[in-house]
Amino acid sequence: MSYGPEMALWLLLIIPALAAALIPMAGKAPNIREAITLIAGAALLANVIYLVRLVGLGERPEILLVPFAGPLDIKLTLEPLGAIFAAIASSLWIVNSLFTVGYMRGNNEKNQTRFYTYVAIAIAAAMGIAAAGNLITLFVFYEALTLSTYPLVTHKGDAKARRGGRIYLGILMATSLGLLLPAIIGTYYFAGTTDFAVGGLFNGAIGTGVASVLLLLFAFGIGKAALMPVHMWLPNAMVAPTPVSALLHAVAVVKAGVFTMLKVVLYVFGPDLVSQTGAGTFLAWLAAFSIVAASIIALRKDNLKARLAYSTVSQLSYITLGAMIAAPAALMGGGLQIVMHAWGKITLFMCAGAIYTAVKRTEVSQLDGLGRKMPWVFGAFLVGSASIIGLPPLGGSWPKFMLMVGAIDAGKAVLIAALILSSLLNVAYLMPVAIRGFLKPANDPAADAAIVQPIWVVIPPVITAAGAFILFFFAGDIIDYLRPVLPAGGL
Amino acid sequence: MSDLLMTINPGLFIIAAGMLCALVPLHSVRKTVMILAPIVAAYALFKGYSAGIGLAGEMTIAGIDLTTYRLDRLSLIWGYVFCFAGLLNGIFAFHEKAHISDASALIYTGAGLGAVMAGDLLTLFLFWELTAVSSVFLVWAGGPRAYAAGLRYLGMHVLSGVLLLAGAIMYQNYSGTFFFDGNEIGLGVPGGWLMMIGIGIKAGFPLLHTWIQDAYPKASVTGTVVLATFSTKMAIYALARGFAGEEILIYIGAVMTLFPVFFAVIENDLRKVLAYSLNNQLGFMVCGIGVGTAMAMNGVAGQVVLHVIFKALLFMSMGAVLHRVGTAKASELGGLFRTMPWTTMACLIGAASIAAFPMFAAFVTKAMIIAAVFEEHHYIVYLCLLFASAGVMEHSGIKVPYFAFFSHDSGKRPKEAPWNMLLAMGLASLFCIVLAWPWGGYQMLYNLMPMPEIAGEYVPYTVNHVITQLQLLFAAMFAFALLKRLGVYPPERRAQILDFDWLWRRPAVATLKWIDVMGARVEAYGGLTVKRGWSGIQRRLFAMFSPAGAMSQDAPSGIASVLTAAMLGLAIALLYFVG
Amino acid sequence: MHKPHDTPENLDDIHPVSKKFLWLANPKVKRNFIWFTVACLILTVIIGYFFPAKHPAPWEGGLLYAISFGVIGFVAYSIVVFSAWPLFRALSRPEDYYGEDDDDTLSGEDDV
Amino acid sequence: MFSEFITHFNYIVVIILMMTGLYVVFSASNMIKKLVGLSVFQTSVFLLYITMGKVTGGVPPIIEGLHGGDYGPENGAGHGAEAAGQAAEILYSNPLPHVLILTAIVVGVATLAVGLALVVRIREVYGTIEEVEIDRLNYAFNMDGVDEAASGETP
Amino acid sequence: MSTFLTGWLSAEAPVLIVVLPLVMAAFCAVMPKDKIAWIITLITTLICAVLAFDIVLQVQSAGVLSYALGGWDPPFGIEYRIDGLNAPVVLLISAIGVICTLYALRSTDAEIEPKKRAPFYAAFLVAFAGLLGMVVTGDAFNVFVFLEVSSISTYVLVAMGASRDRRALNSAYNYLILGSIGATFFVIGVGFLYMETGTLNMMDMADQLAVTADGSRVAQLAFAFIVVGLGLKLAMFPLHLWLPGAYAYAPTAITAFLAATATKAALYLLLRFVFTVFDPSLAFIGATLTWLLAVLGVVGMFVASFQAIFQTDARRVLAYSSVAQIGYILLGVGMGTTLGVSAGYVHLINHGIIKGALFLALGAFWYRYGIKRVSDFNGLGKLMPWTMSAFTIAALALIGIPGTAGFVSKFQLLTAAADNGWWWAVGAVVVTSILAVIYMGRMLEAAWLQPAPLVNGKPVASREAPWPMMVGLWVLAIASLVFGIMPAWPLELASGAAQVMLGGGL
Amino acid sequence: MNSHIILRVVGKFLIPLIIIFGLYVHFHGDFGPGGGFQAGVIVAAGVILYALLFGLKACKQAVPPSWIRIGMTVGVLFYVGTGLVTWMLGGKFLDFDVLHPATDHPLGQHIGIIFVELGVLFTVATVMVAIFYAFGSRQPQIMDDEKDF
Repeated sequence: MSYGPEMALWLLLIIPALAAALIPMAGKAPNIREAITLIAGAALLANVIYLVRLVGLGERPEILLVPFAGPLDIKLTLEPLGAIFAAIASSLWIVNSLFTVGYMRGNNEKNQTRFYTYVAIAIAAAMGIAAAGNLITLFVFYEALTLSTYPLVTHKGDAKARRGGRIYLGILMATSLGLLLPAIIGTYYFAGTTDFAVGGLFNGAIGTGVASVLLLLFAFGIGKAALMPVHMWLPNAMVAPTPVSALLHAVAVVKAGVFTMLKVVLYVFGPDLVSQTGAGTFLAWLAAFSIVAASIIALRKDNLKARLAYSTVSQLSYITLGAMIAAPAALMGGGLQIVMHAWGKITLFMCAGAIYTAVKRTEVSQLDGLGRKMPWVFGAFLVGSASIIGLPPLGGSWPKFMLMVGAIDAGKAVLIAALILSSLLNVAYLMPVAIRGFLKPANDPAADAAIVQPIWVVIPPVITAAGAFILFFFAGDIIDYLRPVLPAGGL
Repeated sequence: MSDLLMTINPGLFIIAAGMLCALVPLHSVRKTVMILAPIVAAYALFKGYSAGIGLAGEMTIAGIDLTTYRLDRLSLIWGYVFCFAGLLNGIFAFHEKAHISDASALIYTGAGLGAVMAGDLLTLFLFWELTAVSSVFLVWAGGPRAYAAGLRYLGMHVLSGVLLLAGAIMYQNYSGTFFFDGNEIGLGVPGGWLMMIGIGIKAGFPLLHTWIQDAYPKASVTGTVVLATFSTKMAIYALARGFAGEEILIYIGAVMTLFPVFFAVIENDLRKVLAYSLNNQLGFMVCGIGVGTAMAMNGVAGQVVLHVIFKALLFMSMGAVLHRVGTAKASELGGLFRTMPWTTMACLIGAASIAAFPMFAAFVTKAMIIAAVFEEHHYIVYLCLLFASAGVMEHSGIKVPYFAFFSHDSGKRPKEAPWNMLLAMGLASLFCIVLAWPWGGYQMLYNLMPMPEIAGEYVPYTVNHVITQLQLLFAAMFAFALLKRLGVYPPERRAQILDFDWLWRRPAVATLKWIDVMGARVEAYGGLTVKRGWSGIQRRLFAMFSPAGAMSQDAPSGIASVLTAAMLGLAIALLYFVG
Repeated sequence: MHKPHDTPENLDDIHPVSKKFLWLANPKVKRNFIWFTVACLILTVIIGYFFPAKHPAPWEGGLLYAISFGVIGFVAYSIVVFSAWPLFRALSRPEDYYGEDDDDTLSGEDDV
Repeated sequence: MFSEFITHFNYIVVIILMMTGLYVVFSASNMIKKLVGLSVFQTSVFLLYITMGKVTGGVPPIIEGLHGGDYGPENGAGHGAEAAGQAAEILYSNPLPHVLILTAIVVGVATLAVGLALVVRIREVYGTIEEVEIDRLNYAFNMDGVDEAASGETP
Repeated sequence: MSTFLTGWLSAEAPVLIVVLPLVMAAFCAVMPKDKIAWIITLITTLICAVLAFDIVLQVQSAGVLSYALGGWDPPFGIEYRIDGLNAPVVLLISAIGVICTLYALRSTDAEIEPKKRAPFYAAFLVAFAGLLGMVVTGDAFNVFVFLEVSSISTYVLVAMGASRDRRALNSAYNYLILGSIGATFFVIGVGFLYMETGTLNMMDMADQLAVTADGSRVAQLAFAFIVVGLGLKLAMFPLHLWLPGAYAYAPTAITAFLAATATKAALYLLLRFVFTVFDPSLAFIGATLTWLLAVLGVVGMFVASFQAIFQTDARRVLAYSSVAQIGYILLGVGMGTTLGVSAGYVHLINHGIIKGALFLALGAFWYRYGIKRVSDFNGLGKLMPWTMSAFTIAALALIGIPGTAGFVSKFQLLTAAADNGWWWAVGAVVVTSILAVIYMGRMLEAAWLQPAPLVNGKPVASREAPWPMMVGLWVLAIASLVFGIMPAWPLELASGAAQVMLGGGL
Repeated sequence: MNSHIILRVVGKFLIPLIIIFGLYVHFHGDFGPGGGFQAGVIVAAGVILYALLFGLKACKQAVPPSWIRIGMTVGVLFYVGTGLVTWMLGGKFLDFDVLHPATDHPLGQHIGIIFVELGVLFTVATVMVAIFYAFGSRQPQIMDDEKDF
């Protein structure tokens, strides 16, 4: 089998899976183990780039992974949205691997081999989600992702980690099995297929009432999207080591959730149907509420990672909001937010990890004056914050813009208030972190004198911060890339 | 200069220079860049305008048509003055070895320039937010005490930006374009109000003004000078471009001219006094825009030019004081003219300019605005403006120089300001006088104005005008002297003067804290309730299903067989009734 | 407290340019400054009376017009200064009123 | 009514036996008694089967002519085929239920044997054959586990 | 005919598969050395498995295998009849038999006194033969005989766990009482059917019932007795009370064998009677399906899942889980639609595999470390990584994680429920799956995430299960994976079974 | 023991008769009521009677438990062996018709039944005795336990 679209699609799963298989074998030799991770990351990225290009040319590579019976076929089909998701997950895997090296060694974490292994598995699952050709495939990889990240969340293994892990697993499994699966079955029942198709599957097979019910099932069933009542797993998952939080809870897991949400709206219901349903409107409002409420909660958190977690909840709801507004521009905003938020938030998490590695501090109030000792880290944090807030010229400003456009296009201009309020709240809870590091006098200057920053916890956040900046200028390309999957209209 | 370069928004040059500054570690290189960049940009503007570039830099990003560069008479005047302000800052801050400040000041300058050169609302928004992002570092350059003020500043500006954006998008949704043109935009279009409020935040509309007095006095010495120039003038430009002739602006402007006067008189921090005075001056401009006649717009444009210069001059002088003494509080100062004569001179010129003494800067333009208001028969507003003029005389014209440099001797003997500051002040002073010089001076300003031919119709230096203006000012000075002599002039006391921001710094924060506390309580209580409920459920479940529970004790076979029989009965009954 | 400094005895500290203007610190000068303003005021009224404006104010011509700006200036100024007393009483607070120099952990929220 | 009682006499006996057996199983705590009840219960089923094998007016299904005879082809021609032929003339009872019940009896005996063996073993290890007692002992044993678990691991 | 055995073996396979273990059981009983008995058992079960596989292939190509015992043609003689409905069960039983025998080599070391081992294998073979017999036979009374043959030997086998835990005796006694009642009910039902139809051959019965049964009280009564009797054998809620004890205290190999096969064989019989002997389109059958099987199935799912959650003994957890899983199967069957029945059937197969693997793994834990309780699982993932991995796979399959066999059958079940409009059933399946996450998750979490306890301050040495245990365990674990990833074969078998049941396949 | 003397004497007479009767029942089973089951029980009854009269120990000497085991096996083997023979003769399992070439008279059936029933006889008889032995042997242990309680 020569290298071609199909092979590349296979490799999408095989490369990380192979890495996951090889890493335990190299468990005794950390350097080899990490080299494997990095090489696999590079190979995967190259592969993804090839596929992204291919998809950009209008091709939709497709393979039948496992010939199940009928609707249960596990098959992969890459389309632009998935290509984008695969691209960010694979690219950030590399950066995060570098960071992981610095973090894990810097903190002398135990069970590092297990850690790398499960990260590789999680990446494989994320790739599967990205390329899922139908709801069943999506569901399969979705569950795989949940399970493979569970050991990562509970990596520390103490009572707190287990409790967090239990909530993590409990909520994600309960929602996916309890709501998502019935929704998929309902979809299959009504549409007769679960294969994704641009414009939706139902073709008028269901009325808005049934569609509303299904949409609600999906929205809450996709627990990874952390819409407000089912968001509790996310803060609890923050017991994980920071690289996990960074990669999985800024990129892979949560983005898998919102990616699924977007896919469901785009390919299962079709934006038209969503915008006609009452549930769509309700969910849009709920997402708006999530955005604001999570921001307010974030404001109250002194623990840096908890604050970031709630910030993530808030930011993810942007995507849900975009999906539920279902106007072309709003969907585009959602798609962009997946990319931009990933780069922004991973920066923040890595900075939090870098700070923890250097000084073992976790609370925002302990960071006074630290910025002067760790200018690069805090600088990166500042840039990441600005991107999350949505300040130009950083990537994060585009999705907000698109969402506003979409909301107004859809005649839901009032929702803009939530976006505006959220921007302000973002300033209020993110900016102080970096700024007090630079401005406020140090709490304990003596302790700060002997800070050791491993190089590999400093460089990755700087890279991603730069990425968040650079992406601002490439938003147009991403938008053009995504345009084929969106309905015509809007911008 | 190639045609291509000419079609690039010159703000980008300065931004690029700013980024260069951020990267270059060499002090001297940075400073050179800081001085050269505005000159280059001004040259680009000049060449571009000479070449007749109207709209340029069109591009399409993500399906949105952008016009990144618009060079017409209205934007040109703002462009020149922004370049000049950048230059002034370059000189004034020459001594300062601050990496971040240099870069952010330049980027801020560039963003301001870019904003006024923006041809569409989206470009405007981008630069608009960029000014916020870059300028906040200048505030924070003021040190730890500027921390919170900087955050508030940033919050306000982000709010301003997103409101503008939201309005712009609504406007786009309505009109199909982001093109920024006053003929089509106004309060009547969807999003018009949002845009105006967004702009109004930056322009310091009443109730939305507090960030100015909050952040500027806390910014660094050099930062304040830059800050005072761009954000607010950019907003004035946006108003002039988009909302000229909206009547409500007249009244907003009138209120803006009035209320700062009262605050300024009781404020102790002289830089804060200047911030209030800035607000008051903006009121004149807003008022002029509200009138919207050609004369008014000319007056506004001219006022902007001059205001940038004299306000910079005043802030520079206060900056020099702060730089040398370490405080700018009136109660701590006094008698500084003994050691800082040149600074004193500059401050006096600035004071005279802002108070609109004949032959000094604001005399011409302020009169134009007032006359325009008068001609449109807004007599009450006219009186307000006159009242405000007297007020200006009070706080900027007399209070600032008097308490800083004269008054009683504080015993402080600071050194004269560094040469570069003096140079910058001198330059500004020169322009303050030149641009109001009756013989050939103010005509230069007229030539810059949006409608020079109409501007020419207004002759400022009539005997009557000069006399009445002098009369007003002397009357004010007389009142000052009299009140001082009678001892009813309020002494300068250190205090925190409440402003509207009290609303969100005190009750709002208190409410938030209350919500926080209540939230914590509710959380605790709710958590406890949930915990209790959950453990209750668990206990019940446990009592039912655990090995010790009712359901799963090892049932004796007798019970099980009874169950079996019961099942049989059930089955038979079912079949009996169904079959 | 300030008395010693008002007399130029420590000339070493004084800037050379300022030495020529030290008279400004003279209490007499300060006290008599009011007469200078009175003189100027009277002068402007007189001149103004003979050079009426092209666009007169709503209140018509004559002396009333000639002194109107002076009146406005004086009254406005006085109002502003007198209003300072009640305003100051109403609005002034201790300098650390907002307590921003305190390092409290909730500062993130204070800055909304 | 009475005639029904007479014609269904066997069934009534079956029901009485069945109920008796089941009642003993339900109520007895003594394990032996319970097994006895079980046996009675099973016996009722045997009776039920035999009852249904009865054909009114039928004779035992034994082919008279062949009794004790030799196996010569000329004599025994009808063993199978003849039996079928004769069935048309002579009314036999149905032998099949009897055969079945023979098996069932064996099964019942085996069950009883195993049951008794179990009871013996139970008597050895528990020291009692009262089910109530044994459940109490087991419950105490289970409870030990529960108590330990309650402190450690119940969710 | 696609078969790989010689013609004769193929032709006689249906009876050989029953007779062989019976004969060998007799041999085993007299063997002086337990190892020889074991070898005999292993060879016998292996041969049976081969035969079973051959039978499945034959059935797939020929449709129905009918074997007239003693040359007496049905309906007069006893007929062994194998079609799409029972062939997979035959295969399941014999395959699990092989695995459990292999497993027993080491597990009996620890559980059975040496002199009792030969009888143990004999009893095992008898139970094995009984289960196979009750599945292959087409004669209703013969079913009863084999049912009792397997049951009685099972009582003995369960009681053999007494050397480990005396409660085994009590459990065996309970099982005996209830099992006998169930079997007696069944035989009463068969008696009534005989009264109604005058035949004992099931196919013949079906023909006769089709003519007369509609509305016949006797047939209804027979149906009620049969359903309740078999319900007891298959541990239908609330007739499951014998099950937890029997599973928890029997020797480990036997627990695995019983869990994987005994209830499944009884379930098969229920399907056979409900769908092929009776006509499922009759009103009273439909009502029974809906109101008895489905409803009790769902109630059982909930109650048993909750019970599983609170158990401390790992085997009891799995035992209650079995009751819950049987609820799934009954729910699928209770739908009465092709989709539902085939979903129930495929879950029957899958659950046999999964539960077998789980119990084998539990036995291995006990064998190595004496672990019985969930709270003692701490660190097992480190101590017995391979065993624990297999256990994990099976546990995930039990929960119904995608990519495992459990998911396939649950998905089928959900689809069927949705198709039937039974959304409440969808909800019930889903919620109980979550409960399954809880009770299995407890074990997995303890095993993988808790540190292993220290003994006298020293870490415990890692000791994997011996290979005979491991082989069977992994075969089942891999099977549950393979059937999850490539479920075509089990689904095909299930649809074949559904065809027999509902497609007029008589 | 002495009080059992009459019983023992009578028993000594009866036991052979019982066994012979058992065999009669068995072989008569071909033509009339009777057969291996009944015969087996009767034979076992004889053995049990012996045990009751002369004690378990003596009985175990007369009919050793090892015989019992073997007897069970042999019984099953007889049964299945018949089936095997039918197989070997080309018929179906337990298809007795192939045991004798006669086609007009079911002689094969007779032969088959006799052997099958013989197997049943062995098995039933030995199982009954086995059960008896099993329970009989227990007694002392229970007595011991009784003292403890």
